[in-house]
Amino acid sequence: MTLIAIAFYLMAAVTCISGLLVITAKNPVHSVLWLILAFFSAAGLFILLGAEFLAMLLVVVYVGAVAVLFLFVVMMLDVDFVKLRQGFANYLPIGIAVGAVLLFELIMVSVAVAQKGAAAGNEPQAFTANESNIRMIGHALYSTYIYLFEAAGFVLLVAMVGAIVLTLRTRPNVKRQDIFSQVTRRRDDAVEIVPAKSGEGISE
Amino acid sequence: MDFNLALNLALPEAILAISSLLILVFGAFRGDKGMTSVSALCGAALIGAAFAAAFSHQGSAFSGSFIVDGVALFAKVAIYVAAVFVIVLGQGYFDRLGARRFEFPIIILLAALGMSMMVSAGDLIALYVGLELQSLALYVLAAFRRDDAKSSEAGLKYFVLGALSSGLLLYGASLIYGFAGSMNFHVIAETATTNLNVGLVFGLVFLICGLAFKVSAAPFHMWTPDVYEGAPTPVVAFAAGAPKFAAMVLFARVLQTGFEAQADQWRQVILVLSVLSFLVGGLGGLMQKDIKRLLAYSSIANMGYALLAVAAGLGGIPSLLMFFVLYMVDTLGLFSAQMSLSRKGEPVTRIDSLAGLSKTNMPLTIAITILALSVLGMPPFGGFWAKYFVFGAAISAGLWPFAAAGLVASVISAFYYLRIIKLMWFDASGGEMDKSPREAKWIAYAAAAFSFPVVIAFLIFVYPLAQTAAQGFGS
Amino acid sequence: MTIGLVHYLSVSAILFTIGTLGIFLNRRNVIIILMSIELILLAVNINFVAFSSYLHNVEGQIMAMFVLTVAAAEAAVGLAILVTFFRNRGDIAVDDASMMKG
Amino acid sequence: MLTAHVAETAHSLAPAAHAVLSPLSSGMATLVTLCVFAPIVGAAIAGFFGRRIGNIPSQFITTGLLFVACACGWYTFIQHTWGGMADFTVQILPFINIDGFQSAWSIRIDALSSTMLIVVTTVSSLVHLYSWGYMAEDPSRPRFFSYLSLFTFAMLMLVTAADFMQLFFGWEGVGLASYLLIGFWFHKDSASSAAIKAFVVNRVGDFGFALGIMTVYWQFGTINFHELFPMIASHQGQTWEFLGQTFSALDLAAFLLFIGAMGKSAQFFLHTWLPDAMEGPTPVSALIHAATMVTAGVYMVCLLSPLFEYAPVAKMIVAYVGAITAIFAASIGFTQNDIKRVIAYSTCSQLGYMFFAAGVGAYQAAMFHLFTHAFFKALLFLGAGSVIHGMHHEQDMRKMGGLWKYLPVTYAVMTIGTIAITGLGIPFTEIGFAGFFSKDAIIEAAWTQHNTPQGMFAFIMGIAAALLTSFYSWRLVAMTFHGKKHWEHAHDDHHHDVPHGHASSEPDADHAHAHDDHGHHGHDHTPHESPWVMLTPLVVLAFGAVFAGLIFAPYFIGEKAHEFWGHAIFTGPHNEVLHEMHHITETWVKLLPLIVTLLGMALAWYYYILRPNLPKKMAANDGPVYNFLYHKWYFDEIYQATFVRMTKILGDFFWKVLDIKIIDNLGPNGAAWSALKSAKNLVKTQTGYVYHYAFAMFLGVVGLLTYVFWMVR
Amino acid sequence: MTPAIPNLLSIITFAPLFGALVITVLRFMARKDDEAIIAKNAKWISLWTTLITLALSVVMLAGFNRANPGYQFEEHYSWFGPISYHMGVDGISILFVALTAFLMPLCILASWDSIKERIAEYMIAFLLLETLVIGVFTSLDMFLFYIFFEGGLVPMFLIIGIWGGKDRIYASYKFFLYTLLGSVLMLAAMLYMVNVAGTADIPLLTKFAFAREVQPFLWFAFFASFAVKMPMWPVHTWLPDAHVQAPTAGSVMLAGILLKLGGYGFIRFNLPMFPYASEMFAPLVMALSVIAVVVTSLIAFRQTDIKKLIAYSSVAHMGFVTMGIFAGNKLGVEGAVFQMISHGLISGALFLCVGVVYDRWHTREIAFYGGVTKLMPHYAFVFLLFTMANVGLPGTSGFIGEITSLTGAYKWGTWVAFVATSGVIFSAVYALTLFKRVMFGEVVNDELKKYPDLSVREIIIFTPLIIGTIALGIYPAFVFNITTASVDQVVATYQAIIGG
Repeated sequence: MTLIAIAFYLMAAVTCISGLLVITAKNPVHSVLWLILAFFSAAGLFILLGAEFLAMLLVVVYVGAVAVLFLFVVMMLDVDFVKLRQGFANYLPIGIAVGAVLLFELIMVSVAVAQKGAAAGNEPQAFTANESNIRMIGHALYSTYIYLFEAAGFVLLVAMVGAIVLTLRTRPNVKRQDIFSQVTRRRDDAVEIVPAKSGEGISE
Repeated sequence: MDFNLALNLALPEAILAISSLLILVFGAFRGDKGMTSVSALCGAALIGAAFAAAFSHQGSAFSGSFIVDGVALFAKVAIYVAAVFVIVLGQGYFDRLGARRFEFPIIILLAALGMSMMVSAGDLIALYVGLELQSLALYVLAAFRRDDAKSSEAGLKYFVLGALSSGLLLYGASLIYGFAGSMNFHVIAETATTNLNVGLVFGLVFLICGLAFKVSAAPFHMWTPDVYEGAPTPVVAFAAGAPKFAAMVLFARVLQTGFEAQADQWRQVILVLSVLSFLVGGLGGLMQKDIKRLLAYSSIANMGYALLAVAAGLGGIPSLLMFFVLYMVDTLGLFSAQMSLSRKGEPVTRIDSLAGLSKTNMPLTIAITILALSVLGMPPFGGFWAKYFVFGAAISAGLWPFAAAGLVASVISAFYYLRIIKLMWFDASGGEMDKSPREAKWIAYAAAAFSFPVVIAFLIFVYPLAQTAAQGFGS
Repeated sequence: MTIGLVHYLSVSAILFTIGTLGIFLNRRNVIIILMSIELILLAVNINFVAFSSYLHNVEGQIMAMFVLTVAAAEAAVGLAILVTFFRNRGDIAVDDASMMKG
Repeated sequence: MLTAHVAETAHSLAPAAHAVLSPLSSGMATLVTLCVFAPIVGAAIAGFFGRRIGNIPSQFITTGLLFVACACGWYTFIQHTWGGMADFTVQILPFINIDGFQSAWSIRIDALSSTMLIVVTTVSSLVHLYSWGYMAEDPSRPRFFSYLSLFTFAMLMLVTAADFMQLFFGWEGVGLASYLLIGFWFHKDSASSAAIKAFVVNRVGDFGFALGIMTVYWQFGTINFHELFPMIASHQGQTWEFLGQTFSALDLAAFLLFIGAMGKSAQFFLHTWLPDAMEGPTPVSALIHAATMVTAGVYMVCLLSPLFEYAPVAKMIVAYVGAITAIFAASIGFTQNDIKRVIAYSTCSQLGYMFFAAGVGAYQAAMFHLFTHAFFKALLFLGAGSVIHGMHHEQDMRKMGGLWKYLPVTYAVMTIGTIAITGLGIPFTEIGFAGFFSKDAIIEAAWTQHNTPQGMFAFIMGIAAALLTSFYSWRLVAMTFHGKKHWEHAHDDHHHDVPHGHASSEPDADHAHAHDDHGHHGHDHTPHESPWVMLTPLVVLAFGAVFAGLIFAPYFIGEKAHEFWGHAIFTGPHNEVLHEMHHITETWVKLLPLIVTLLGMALAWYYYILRPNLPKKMAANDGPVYNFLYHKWYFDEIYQATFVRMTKILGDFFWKVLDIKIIDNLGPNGAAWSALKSAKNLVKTQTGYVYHYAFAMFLGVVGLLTYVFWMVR
Repeated sequence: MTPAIPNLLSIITFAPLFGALVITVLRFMARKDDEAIIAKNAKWISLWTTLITLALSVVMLAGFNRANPGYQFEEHYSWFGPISYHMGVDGISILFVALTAFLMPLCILASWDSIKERIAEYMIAFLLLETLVIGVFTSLDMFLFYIFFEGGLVPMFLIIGIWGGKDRIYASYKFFLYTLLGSVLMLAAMLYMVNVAGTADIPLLTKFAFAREVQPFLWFAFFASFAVKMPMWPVHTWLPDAHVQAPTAGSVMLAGILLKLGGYGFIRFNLPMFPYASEMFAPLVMALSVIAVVVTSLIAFRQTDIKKLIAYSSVAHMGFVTMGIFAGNKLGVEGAVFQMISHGLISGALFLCVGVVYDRWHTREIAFYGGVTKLMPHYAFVFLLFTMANVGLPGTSGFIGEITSLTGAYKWGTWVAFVATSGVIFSAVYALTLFKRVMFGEVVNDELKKYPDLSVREIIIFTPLIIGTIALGIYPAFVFNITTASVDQVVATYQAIIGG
């Protein structure tokens, strides 16, 4: 039990601190790295809760794809990182104050939910060999939640189409090989026969 | 689960989903030149879906996450029809910009899909996924003119704040789930009736905040003016109506189905939002110089009124439906009117540019006058009936001080609609306008004609429909 | 001492607060805002998973999965918008995004 | 004096079935209808078609119709007095018919109205005729004659009214005609101001009158005289809430109605319009502001004698007001220099007589004085008009003098008029001029009540006023017709050296305008006698002034009075005035009026014929008493400083402060301002910065959470 | 009784709308350069339309059964929900319909030459206004009433704003927002009523006894709307502005008809539907009425603008109306109705009088004029007549309304009658002063000599008004005979309820 407690506190602390550092780091690249750390430690928390599949997903999808995407964009957009810190302090006191109120309320509510909610008195889900986490999720996902699963696909589709629409641009001055047009090229497209009078030439 | 029945119920969504995929492929092959035919196909798909919805059965499927009832069907038909008009508008709009993009109608289609998921959502997951499908599509649409600084700024703001709001919504959903032990509205309702707890109410408040963002209710409205100003006009015409309708139905469904027992609590919250909204909307519009920003504030105010119908509870549902149909026509008409105005190739965005329109373009002046009077709430125009329904609902529910306050606030907003009319009719002309694009012009005319006089006959047929649709809602 | 549901929820609450603070305390860089959003979603996910675990109910984890999916999609769209914004303005400072106001 | 015994006064007032006829149902009905409506026909023809048909036809038609009316009036009077004709009412058309508020256009014929019929039609027709000459040079004669006829119609409607509404119609109708006629020369500012003043002051009276009518209506549920009068006795002693106070019901009603009479008859406090009304053409003054309209108040009090008889307090007020007016107006009269103003104040004073007569219960005497006064006052005014006409529109008596040679006929009739008004006659006989009968009757009537304070007061004031009347009347004759000719050198100078003090009007400057308009004969300044069209009416009226008293005294106040008045005048159970005044034992009471009259005459003779410089010196002395009287007790100044100024100040205050500053600025403009202000502040929060927006959302969430937290807790 | 023409009321109500549509169609069909022809057509079509409407309303008056206190010429079709298309007139409303129909042709004629631009639009706005105003009086459904009631704001807003004077924008906004603010509260009350009573039908609502506790709220909501419309002090300040800026015919409509909507509303809604509240609030109304009578009369006295003066006098005259209505007795209510009809004629005529000189010299400053009588004797006669009618001279219709409503008010409270009656003094002061300053005196301004006396068209406009004013002044029974039955019923019901 104490081992779990130590693990929890460790990972919780890392999650929170790295979360804090995400928003306070001077350099966005560092922020991304802190974000990755936060995800990692959160994944650890997931494992403590018995959600191995999600923990894995978090690491694979988030760290592997999303965080890297962030990193990529940060590096790609050539921005001046030096000015970053300015103005942070101006709103800090009021931000902290309102944040403290929010935090207080959230924790109060968390306590209330934990004590009075449906899960009150429950132990965390145990690891069982015959009904593994991934199997449970898979089963639910492809039966009960098939509709939502499909819908999530459309969410991704929209994201894809959207990202393409917004960022893909054909640059007119860059030459690319267009095999389709090469192959489908006909004679009429290339050659134009113009009757020309002698001595006048062809006007454009 | 009878899969056939489920597919039957989800036929409109299925039509939209499958056709969106097919059209996407088609479009990808045809390229941007094929935008017209893509638009036509999307329009056809939407109309097909609308018919499917109009004649659909009712019931629920997919273990309760997909509910098909009268309200959902009513909303779906309205949303699909609005989407068709927006596609037509967008076609002309991007045509004239010389920036045809075949993705536009498809994203509209997907947004419509998201909205129909929203109105049919039976649990928190469906709610979230539908909402996100719709939101993501709209974020993209808002930034759709990617070469336009305003458009991308609009997209950015919309996205950032929208993401924050879905964070809030999710946090609320998690609290509710944690407390009730289920995502399904009906199960939540069972827990909620027996166990009133601050946790549940907190979750609900978070959820309300997230949804309030989508309907641009104050104080979650701040994105609205900026996004309306920056986003391409057809997108705004869409975003001002359909998604808000969907979100409002969702509002009603969550509150009525899941939290009827907490009505005393959420009614207070909704009323606060409502009052703030119509105050902000009424006052904010006074200072505006941009037509679209003005309409944004107008929309904020109108959402305040609509929230009154939500606060009115079950009795307010038919009113809500009627309100949105009438309101969507008005906004669609106003944005089309704005789109049909340009001077020397530059679109007219400033209100002042409308000056003296009555001397140069009488038909459009009349149309805008009718539409402005309608949103102002002048009888017998459509907008009056919209207000009649929501305020009537509020008063029936005993919320008469709020209704009275809303009506008084509507007088404040009358000021800026009057300014439009004043500029067009009383002031000297600012010069000839360009020839109006056909589709925008005719949609504006049609909306005006609907606001008056078609609405007189329309109400006879649709009000009973709305009433029937609302029967059994939330049970 | 046993680690209960409240502990997880508290972590989530802290993370959530940090995320929201990050959105409006940050004055310079839009990317940080996007990361703050990711933090919020992470907080939510912790909640869902914790509840799911304590409720012995897989629904929460399914939800968390959808959240992850959507978060990824959001990140994609968000970054895409950010890129167009950058292309138009040459900067991604938050203060720049104030052409429209009033 | 009159020794005839007056028959027992009928105390009960149970009217015989009062015939109500339709206009065409009998010859008599048609006749009176014709009598009343002939003038309005003339007015309409002259008014609408005057320009078309020309001056002479307009004059001819209106005057002709007036003579027709006059003939009808006399015929009616004769039939009523001697022909044994019963009282009747002709009902023409329903007027107002709501609930008990029933009124009809009708012509009520009884002793009162038939007396008034002849007074009005006779004087009016004579004035019409007179105006042929007097207005001969005026370019808008059709308009003038139209107004005159209109007035006559309104006056006839007034006197023949069978209910309060028609009475009020006539009441205000004559006010309108008076307004039009005073302002006839509308280009003169003083004329139009005087017209407004007349109308407005009359309106003040009408304000009371209207309230009185309402009081009567809600007390009795009717406004019809024939229904009302029998009910009054039974309401005796009842109280009535008015303005939060409890009053004796009948006293209140009578008093309110009397306010109307005060306005119309220019009684003290509401008299200021009458002298100014002299801005109108002189025939107008004769007709309206001497003989007829101003007597409407007296007529009304007499008509309402059934009410006043049961309203002792109101009656007392009538007596006091009348007595004060009599002495007050007379006191002003003897310092004025404008010939018409002198007569105007004289009128005012005589009206005071009539009122205190009514106030002490001698309604018959009041009516009698009204009747005789109509003749001699019209005569005096028309005579003055003749003088003015002869003097080329000079009205200042100081510019006259020695005119008797130039205007012999005028002189003669004016002297007759003066004798009549001063009431010369031989006591203890029935020989005397008209005023002798009527005025002495009034003074005697007052004496009969000398055991009451108001009776004694009225008696003393009556005597004093008689002295003054005699003095100023003879002063007028003396200044105008005798002494040095002041007109030979002075006439070109239009700016008379009258000390100015009139705040409301400046007659002198405006006379100049009058001259301009009538200046066709500027080359000939010798006074000339007036043409026969003007003199004929004078002679006729002089006849009346001499014989009216002699002939009619027995009917009005003498032995035939009861029979003559019938039910028209009601005297209460304890009212024996008419009876008592014939049994006055004190000889000195009967002699006193004559003595003071002769004294006044002698004084006038002394001051204005024998020692003409003395008054001038007194005037030049500028003594306080002189000034006080000369400035008409400063009434105009006080009214100007209070009511007129207050109206202006309040008007400006309500407009500029209340309406604009307070209502508008707090109301619509203030609301608009604060809306814009808050809109401005609101829009300031819309900074365009995402983090501000996010912060707002954040605040919203926290706020709502806290609110809910607090609510659920 | 079956009316001779089926759906007569609807025909009367919508005939002007039809005329407006014809003009619209012609306008859009015509070529751009046909301005003159469009204008000419518009004028004649609107004149004929209004004349036909007038003829139809005469037919209606002829077929009206005076003995029947209820609604006649009823039409009833259900619309949706609780709302129906229910039309009908009783002895009170029929007169207002007739008044509207009577004034409209005069308005059209008055605008014949004085409106120079956008004539077709002008005529359309007027015809629209006529439909809406008649609709207010004929509708027997609360919401139908509201539609017409509110709808009237729009054409009037345009009329003031487009064809008005130089401060027309401020005036039109003030007019619109002021009245709108009043009527939204009424809408709230209506929504409540329809919710409680389950019907929007006015005759049914009149019989529906609203709870005593809610009556004050409902009463006040309706009061807010009608008081602004009347307008009562202190919510009258829009009126002077609106009147001054409106074109002549606009002022005529405003003063002649639109102000009457308020009084009509009081009689139709406040008094019968909320009797307890009416009784409770009567002191308030009375106080405001007498303040209006005295204060606005005094203000009128100080005006330098002819139209403003007349506008303020309208406020004062409307004070008599509210006073009469809330006196709650027959005399008061009948007097109020009569006063409204009469004021419709008189104030309309007075504004037309102002229009006559404004058309000629384009100023309404009193100081500009003087001595006009000499130059324009016919005009002087007309102006004098209506000034006197405004003053309430017996023999004109103005008197009847004042004396009857005052007498009614006397019963309610003598203070009210006392103070209000003093208003007749003030009205004489300002009206005669105005007349004097404009019409009397020497002709100082040579400008004034430039234009002739009344034209034939102007005489045609004034003649019916003169006849109407005098005829009603001499034979008011014409009005009372029609109103009696209906007013008696209203008053009797009211008295029975508050008495018992």
